[in-house]
Amino acid sequence: MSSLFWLILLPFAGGFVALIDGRSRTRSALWALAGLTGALAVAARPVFIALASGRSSTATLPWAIIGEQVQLVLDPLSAFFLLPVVVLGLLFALYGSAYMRHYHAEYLHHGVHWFFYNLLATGMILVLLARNGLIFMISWEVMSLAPFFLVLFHDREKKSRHASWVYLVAGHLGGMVLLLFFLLLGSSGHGLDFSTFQPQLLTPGFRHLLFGLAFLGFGVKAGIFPVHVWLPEAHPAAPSHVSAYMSGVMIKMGIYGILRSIQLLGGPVLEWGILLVLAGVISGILAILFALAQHDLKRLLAYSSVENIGIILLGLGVGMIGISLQQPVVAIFGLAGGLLHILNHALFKGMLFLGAGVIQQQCATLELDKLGGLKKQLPTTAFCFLLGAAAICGLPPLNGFVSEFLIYCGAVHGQTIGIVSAAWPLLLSLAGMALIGGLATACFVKVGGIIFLGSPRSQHAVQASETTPAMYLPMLLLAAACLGLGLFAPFFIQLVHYPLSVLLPASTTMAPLADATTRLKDIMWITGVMLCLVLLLGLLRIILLRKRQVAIAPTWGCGYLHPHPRMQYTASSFARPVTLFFEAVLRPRVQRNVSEKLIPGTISYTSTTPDSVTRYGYTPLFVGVTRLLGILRWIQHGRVQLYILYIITTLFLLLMALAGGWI
Amino acid sequence: MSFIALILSLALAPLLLSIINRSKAVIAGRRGAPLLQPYFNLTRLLQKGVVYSDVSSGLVQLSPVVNLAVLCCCVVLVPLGPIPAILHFSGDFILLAYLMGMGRFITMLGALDTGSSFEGMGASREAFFAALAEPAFFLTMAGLARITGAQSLNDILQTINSEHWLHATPSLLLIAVAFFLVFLAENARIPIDDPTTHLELTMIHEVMILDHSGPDLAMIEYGVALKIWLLAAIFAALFVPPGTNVLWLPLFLLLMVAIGMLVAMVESSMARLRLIRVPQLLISAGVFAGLALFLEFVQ
Amino acid sequence: MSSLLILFLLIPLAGIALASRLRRGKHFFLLSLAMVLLDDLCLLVGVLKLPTSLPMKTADGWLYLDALSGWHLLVMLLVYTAGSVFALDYFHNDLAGGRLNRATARRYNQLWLGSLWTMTLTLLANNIGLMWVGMEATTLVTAFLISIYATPAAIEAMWKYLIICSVGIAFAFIGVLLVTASLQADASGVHQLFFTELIKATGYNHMLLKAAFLFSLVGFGTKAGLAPTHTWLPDAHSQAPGPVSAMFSGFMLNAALYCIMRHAALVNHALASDQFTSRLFVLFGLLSITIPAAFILYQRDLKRLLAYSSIEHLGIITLGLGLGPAGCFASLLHTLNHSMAKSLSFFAAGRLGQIHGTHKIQQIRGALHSTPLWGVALAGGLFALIGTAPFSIFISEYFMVKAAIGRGATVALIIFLLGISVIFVALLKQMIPMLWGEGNIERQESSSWSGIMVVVALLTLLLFFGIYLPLPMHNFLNRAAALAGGLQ
Amino acid sequence: MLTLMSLLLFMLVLTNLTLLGSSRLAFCIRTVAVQGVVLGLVPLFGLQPFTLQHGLLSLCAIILKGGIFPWLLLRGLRVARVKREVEPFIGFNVSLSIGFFTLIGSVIFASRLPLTGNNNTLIIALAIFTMLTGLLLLVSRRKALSMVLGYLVLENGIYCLGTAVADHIPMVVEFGVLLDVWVAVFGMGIAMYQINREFDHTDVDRLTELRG
Repeated sequence: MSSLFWLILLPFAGGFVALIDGRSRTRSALWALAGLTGALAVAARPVFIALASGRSSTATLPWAIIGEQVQLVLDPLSAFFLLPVVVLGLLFALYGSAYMRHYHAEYLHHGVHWFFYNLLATGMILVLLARNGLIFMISWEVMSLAPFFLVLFHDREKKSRHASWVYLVAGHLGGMVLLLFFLLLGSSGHGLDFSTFQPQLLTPGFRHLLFGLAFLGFGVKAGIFPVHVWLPEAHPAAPSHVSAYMSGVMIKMGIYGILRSIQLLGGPVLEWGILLVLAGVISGILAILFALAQHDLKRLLAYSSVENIGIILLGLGVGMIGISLQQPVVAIFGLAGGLLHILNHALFKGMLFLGAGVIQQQCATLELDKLGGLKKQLPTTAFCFLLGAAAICGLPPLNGFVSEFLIYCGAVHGQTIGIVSAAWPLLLSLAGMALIGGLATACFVKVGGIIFLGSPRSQHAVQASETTPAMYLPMLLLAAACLGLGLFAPFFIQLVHYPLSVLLPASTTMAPLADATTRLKDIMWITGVMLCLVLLLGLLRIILLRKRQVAIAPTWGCGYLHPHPRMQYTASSFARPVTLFFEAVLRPRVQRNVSEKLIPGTISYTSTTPDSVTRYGYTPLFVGVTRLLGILRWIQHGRVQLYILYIITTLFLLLMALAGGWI
Repeated sequence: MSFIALILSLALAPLLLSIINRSKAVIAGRRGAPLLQPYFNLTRLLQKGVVYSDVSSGLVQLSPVVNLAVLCCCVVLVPLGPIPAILHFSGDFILLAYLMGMGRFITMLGALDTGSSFEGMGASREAFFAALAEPAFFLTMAGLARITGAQSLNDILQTINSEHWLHATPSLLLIAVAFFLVFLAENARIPIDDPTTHLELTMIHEVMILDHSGPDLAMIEYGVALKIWLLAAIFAALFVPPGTNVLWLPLFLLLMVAIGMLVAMVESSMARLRLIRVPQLLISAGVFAGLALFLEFVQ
Repeated sequence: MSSLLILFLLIPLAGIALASRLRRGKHFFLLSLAMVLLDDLCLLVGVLKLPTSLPMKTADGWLYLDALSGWHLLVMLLVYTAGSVFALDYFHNDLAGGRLNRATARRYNQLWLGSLWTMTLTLLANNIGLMWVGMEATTLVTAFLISIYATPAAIEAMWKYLIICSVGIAFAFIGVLLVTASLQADASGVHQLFFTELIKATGYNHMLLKAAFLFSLVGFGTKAGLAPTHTWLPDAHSQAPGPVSAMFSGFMLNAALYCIMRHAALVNHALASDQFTSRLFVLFGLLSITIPAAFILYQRDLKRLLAYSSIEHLGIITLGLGLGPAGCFASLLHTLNHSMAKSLSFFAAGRLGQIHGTHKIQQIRGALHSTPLWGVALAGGLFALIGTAPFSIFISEYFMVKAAIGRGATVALIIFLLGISVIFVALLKQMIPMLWGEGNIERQESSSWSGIMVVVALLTLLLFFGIYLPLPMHNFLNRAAALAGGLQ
Repeated sequence: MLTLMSLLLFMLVLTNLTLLGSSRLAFCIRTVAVQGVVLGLVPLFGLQPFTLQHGLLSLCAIILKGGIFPWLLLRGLRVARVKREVEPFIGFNVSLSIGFFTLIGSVIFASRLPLTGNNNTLIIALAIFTMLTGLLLLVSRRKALSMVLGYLVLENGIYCLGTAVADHIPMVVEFGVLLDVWVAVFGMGIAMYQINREFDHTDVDRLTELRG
């Protein structure tokens, strides 16, 4: 039996045993971990082969499911996406095993959780391996269904019940669009096997339609504006390792889907690239703005995921434009940047969510304005979190910078070539990324600063303390990965070599990748110098300050004598300039209570920023549909005579139609 | 050669600062501080001890160090007029921008570390304005890349010549204006910010470093000088003839001085903008750059 | 071998006869279970030979079993078996508590077997009139199953059911008459109005035949719960006891639809095109998909909710009948899947209703915590019903979409997808608070073996067919679909 | 013979109109019984050559519709002690006029029907008329009992139609149909009895507990 089957079987089996043995908190977690470890062990070799040598491993199920031959293929692209699925899946599960001990075991409660956690992993693996429309759709639906139950772990809170509803509605409607996409595509050739699709037979208009469907369907999963609405609901509701897994890994399946569908549709067209860029810019800017305006840490992180998806889309869009205009440099830099950012985001966003989990358990809240000064109580978490914050802002020498740098390079190169049609979207992506980067910096300075620096704003924050190794070890590993990928980018960029060759037309030269490597080498030197300088200056500083008096004094408060933690700058006040400037988009809800009396009493100012799309888009839509359908309800009024009249009328109308020759 | 340029930059950076202050004083009709005043300040600060806030958790110490280290790295990337940069590769200005971003990031965290609302306020404004300045900077760079066809800061600045000025005068002018605005914003000069006062609640950069003292403050001040020097060098290089002929160096340095005077003139001729108006300024900078690119496309 | 068909009719009658001999309440239920199992046995013996031995005839052609009716027989026995097993669990408390006395228990089981008998007759009848007789008989027998507990609401429901369906079926009989009338004088070879003869006969009067189909469509459609003549359905389903409601939507509706299929096949064959029937099927299918959406959105009673979802699924099946052979295939597959999922849901709803003392959605909370078994059952059933993978309904809906695309029925496809989307959203919104959250009754650990068995079995089947469709079944369905299409 | 036939048909029309016009339940029941008898006779004097089976069938029909049903229903009426009024939604005069127009309409309709092979359009017309009358009664009357009557009249109409158009319906089916009708009426009777017990009224339009 091929290793690919084990790859599917082991995590599922682990989860299943966990379900059966679910009464015990420890054992169920262990079973799940065992399954995932097995998956990692099995996956290692094929993934390595695929990424190192570009050879893809195949396996075919001996029997046909529902009339479709099941073929599993692990090509470099799948392998690239599989990497985080298995590795991070295991890391997050390790964290989760400690995180979950917090919650008392109910009847099979933990078992159920771990079962669906592993089911999610299995679903994602299957999605990546499937090469048949129907099989893909089934595994896609499984993958969408599993998190529903994970989000419902705290099902006694109304919030998570609502969140799970929003999540599954979004997921399923997206899935329906995808089903349509595959079946329409299949109607072109014969059968739903990816190999039998014949996009070249399609008219351009139909191909555009199909890509539109795919983009919409996969976009919902990826969380592209304006179909992102499930993320800010689901991520805060789920347990932290699940949020990490969903936001770090699962939403990337949407990106995978988009790439795969472009491949299935026979290569990109300029319009698609432009669409991706536009979607990327819009998602990125709007999402980071909403992130800035949030006060709940996980909700903020969810929005920032949408923003990063935006950056990824920008990269891929730039790449697609490059491909469609036969500009290998633009294409390769863009795609490489996009793909690398997928990996990077998985790393630092995962880490940030894990950190959020620690904070939630230690401080019993994620309200930014109730936290503060945690750097003293949670040194490790603080270190990892701040590192992650720097990385997510794309600052050197961390991994975030590498991917963004590549995307920038692609866009800049696009400026120097003569083609105007390509230039303006590339320019847009350039400016867009710059703005996104700046706002992201603002956002994460706010998060890091308010949570970890200053002095504690609540009692919980004072009493917080670092937890078990099982919880901060994964974070440290991820932190190391962020730093490593950033410092040794020239080597890690080779990861995307073969995935790129899957996406690019066969004729394209890989030379630009070598160019990128050399650039990254230069960057490596500079960042190396920078680190040395930091050490030197630090040393210098220490030498200077030897035997000089170093005084500790209260923060200088402009002469105010009794400073109080409540007087610190809060998250909302930090974000105020931005939220004020973009009020038109954000539409914050403000409750202010300012007394005009001579001796003012308590003065309060609170602002919340719910999602504008939900508020002005979906909610009215749903209400409207409900009202509309409500009209129909008079049919069932309970008078039997009229019921009989329905029968007669129906018959009469039909007979009339027959007589009139309409049917 | 390039290393000499490096030393030169590191050495002369504070001088530019003092030129600005001196010429401001002259314009105001005062004699002003001696040209070497910044060096005196730095040496004095380096000899002092330090005072920390009791809430601070180490970042306050870390931030000046990292900030300075980052800015020193930036110097490596910027050519000094005719003298090429030590290290240059396509897209290095992206690295430059992000290194500065790193510096800003750590400075802001350092500011928040003291837990004082003044620093917090400064950080918040810095973050916002920087976010608006970024696109402008990248657009100007893209514009230059478009015009010159080069992709690294060094090549761009060394290839740009009278031809370009002849063919693309309007767009280059627009870009120059845009870049000058970015220059002012990045260095926290009037009309965006006022470097001279500390205690106003309307400050941005200065208020972030309220709680720094001694060597830390020295590093910060030096960092400020370096930053202004770097950006001025880029700005000046737009106007010097191309090529790597060292004889142009004096001219280039003169240009730097001129820029310092220009800044001084701006600062003494106009007052700080109200904070609400600052974003408009930065956005208009971006618009200028975008306009320049548009002009380039339509050609 | 074909004498087997007579056995199918004899076994329930034997059961009814035996029931009058028994004494203890539980025995009645065991008896009907035994009878149903016997039936299953016959089916299995038949099934082993099915592909070869079908179609089989007996009683000089009066009883007839081909792939189409065979498939429905399979579904029917599945539902009845599940229902009979579940009845043991469902009525256990009522028997113990004395709410269900011996006479009632006997009556219930005799009616249960009686309904089995009538439905078997409907399926096996080769004669167009006899089929009608069987169908009408189901109405009369099942009516009393609704009001087995004579609550006011139950009686009201039964009355409406009786009147509306009788009138509807009466129309269906006009359809039968018109079919005979539409035979020209020179129609050769038709002596006994056997389908086998009618399908071969030539020279119909097309106008009359079409009219006949309209009558039987509306008539049997009333019984099958096609909108807008579905009005009796929610009342009856919500008032009947758990197993009965399961049997209602699990099979009775399909039996009515089966009659329509037969007529449609006849018409298609006579007109040599399925255009006429397809249009009508699509029309009624879409009506039945969209109208329930409104009621599901606003529903406050769990069993009514399920009833409306039955209307929706019958609509889906009808729609499929209008989408050519591929569509018929999807419909028949959907028949099986829906019957399983809906039985499961109704079982769960019935027990939850008993445990909470009401079917009001408002008062059923956190079932997964308070009654794990039935919570899981309801969750499984509903998730299957709203068409999430890997449950089998996802597959049949997939085939449905495929058929629609193949047929180029774009508008129908869009309306279909919109309809099921709305229902998905609404049903999910309704089910989450029922299953999750704080349970509003104290936890119930104990659940009888019969209950567990039914739930596990049905869930397994739903999942199994969700990821695997055995090849023999595939071929068999294809044959049945061809028969339903009527165009060889 | 034909004269007798036309007499029967005339009585059929008469009974229908009476049903539409009369206000007393008991009287309606009797009228329906008469109608049943008349319809039972139609096949005998009608179309097909007389056979034993037809005779038997008619006999059963007559006994059932003329004897058992009225007995059942009158008993139900007595047990239920319902008010003896019909209480229609649509007034008697209106119903009558509607009935009149339906009569004309159905005669015209029947003459247009593409029924080949048999020349008894008049019977068909009256069959349709009877069915429509039944439906009119079903939808326009309040009492459960009168709905049952409506159903019976509908059945009568269909029976009549059957005798007119369908000449190959096997005996078994005919008997099956009769059986079903019988069980149906029986069931409705029981239902009425239960309604009366639970609600102490048989106003069908007040049975609107189940809705939405």
